[in-house]
Amino acid sequence: MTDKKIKNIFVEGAISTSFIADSIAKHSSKKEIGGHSIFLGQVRADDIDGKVVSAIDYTAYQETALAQMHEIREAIFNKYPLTCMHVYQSLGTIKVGEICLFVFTSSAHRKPAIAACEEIVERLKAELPIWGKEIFEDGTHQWKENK
Amino acid sequence: MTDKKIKNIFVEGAISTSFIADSIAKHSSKKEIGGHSIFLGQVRADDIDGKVVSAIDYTAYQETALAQMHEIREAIFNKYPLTCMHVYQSLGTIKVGEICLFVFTSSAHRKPAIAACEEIVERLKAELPIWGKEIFEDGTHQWKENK
Amino acid sequence: MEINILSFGKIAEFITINRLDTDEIFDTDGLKQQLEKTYPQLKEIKYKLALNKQIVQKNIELLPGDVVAIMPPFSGG
Amino acid sequence: MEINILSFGKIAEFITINRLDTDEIFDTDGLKQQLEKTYPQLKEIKYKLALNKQIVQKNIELLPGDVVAIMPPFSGG
Repeated sequence: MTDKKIKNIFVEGAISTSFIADSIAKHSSKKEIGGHSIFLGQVRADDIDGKVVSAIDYTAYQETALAQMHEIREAIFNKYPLTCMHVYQSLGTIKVGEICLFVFTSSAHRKPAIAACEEIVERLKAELPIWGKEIFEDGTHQWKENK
Repeated sequence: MTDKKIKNIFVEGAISTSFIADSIAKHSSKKEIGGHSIFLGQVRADDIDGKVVSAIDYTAYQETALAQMHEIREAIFNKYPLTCMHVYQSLGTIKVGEICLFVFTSSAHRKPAIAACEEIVERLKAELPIWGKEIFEDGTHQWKENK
Repeated sequence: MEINILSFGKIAEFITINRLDTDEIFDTDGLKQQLEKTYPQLKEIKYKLALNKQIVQKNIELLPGDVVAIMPPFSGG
Repeated sequence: MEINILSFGKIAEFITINRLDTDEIFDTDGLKQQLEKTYPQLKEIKYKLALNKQIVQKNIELLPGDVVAIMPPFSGG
């Protein structure tokens, strides 16, 4: 594992729909692709004991998260015949309704793309040192925990 | 089942990435959504005995396909706690690299959105009377069959 | 009895009639036999019928003016 | 021995030190005991350590200058 192979997944702020559209469009030249699978995480206005979430503030232990993501990437490429795999996680304050996670896999056939995308989402949530602080409308907060 | 409930899924020509971006953006006001799952079918330059596919020409028995899709939609909404479900299938000639299918599900949590999206893709391919004619670069063709 | 015929996909390349006028066919099974006699290529294809837009699951009686679609394996998506 | 400390998430709200200078800690298990004594709230959290950016799976010896991260349950995505 060399450092130069490690790809960054972190973006400051919300992920825009135009960024997602551009990412998809870039794959039109890859003629061997037959299917794309995409997962998007969106910040939800959770109601917790009468307090409503208005935003999530994301922080990460970035270098460790990127090394961990690198391992996941290698495992996924070994397991599934993917053409492409892209992962973007927001950092900073993401408001309700905005996109904070974008996982994108492509393959010649649908099944590997779909299975890989789901596995990346599950592993990312379980294994990457990233934390979401749920900010309530009244300014108080609580720390999110992934199920 | 009344006719007015039946939604159209067919679009003439390829599905543009800006259309996909707009569809995603429309969901930012739905504050109860936590995850979106998207599947995109892209026309692949399959090499069949030395002949390369350059486009797929899609036709459908539209009314029957829409009635069948309506049944699938109802079954999926009964099975999964979805917020939204959108399906678009191209008709006409779609060139290699272009998007011909767009399935989009949203839910409060990731698992229903992901499972529903995959099930819709599988059922659509198996149950909807739609046909893809693979046009080779030399102008000949063959009829696609879903596996 | 006159039946309206719709053909799709590769089947539309050899079944090009729009109407079938016959006194020998009473149900979808009979129609299939008749079609396979006239168009032997049909026997090689796992086709399905739709009767008045509903996909046929088992043999059904035909009535004058019915619309029968002859559909090769699906390949949408 | 001087160890560098990084705290994240809700743990950063009560462990605010950047460095720990002690002659009584030799490994990560010892460090955990020490931290839980000083910060009893830590016992309520399923935290993990990372040593020099690698997530700690089992007890590891500490060396002067090591960087130890104290990480509450992850909630990315």
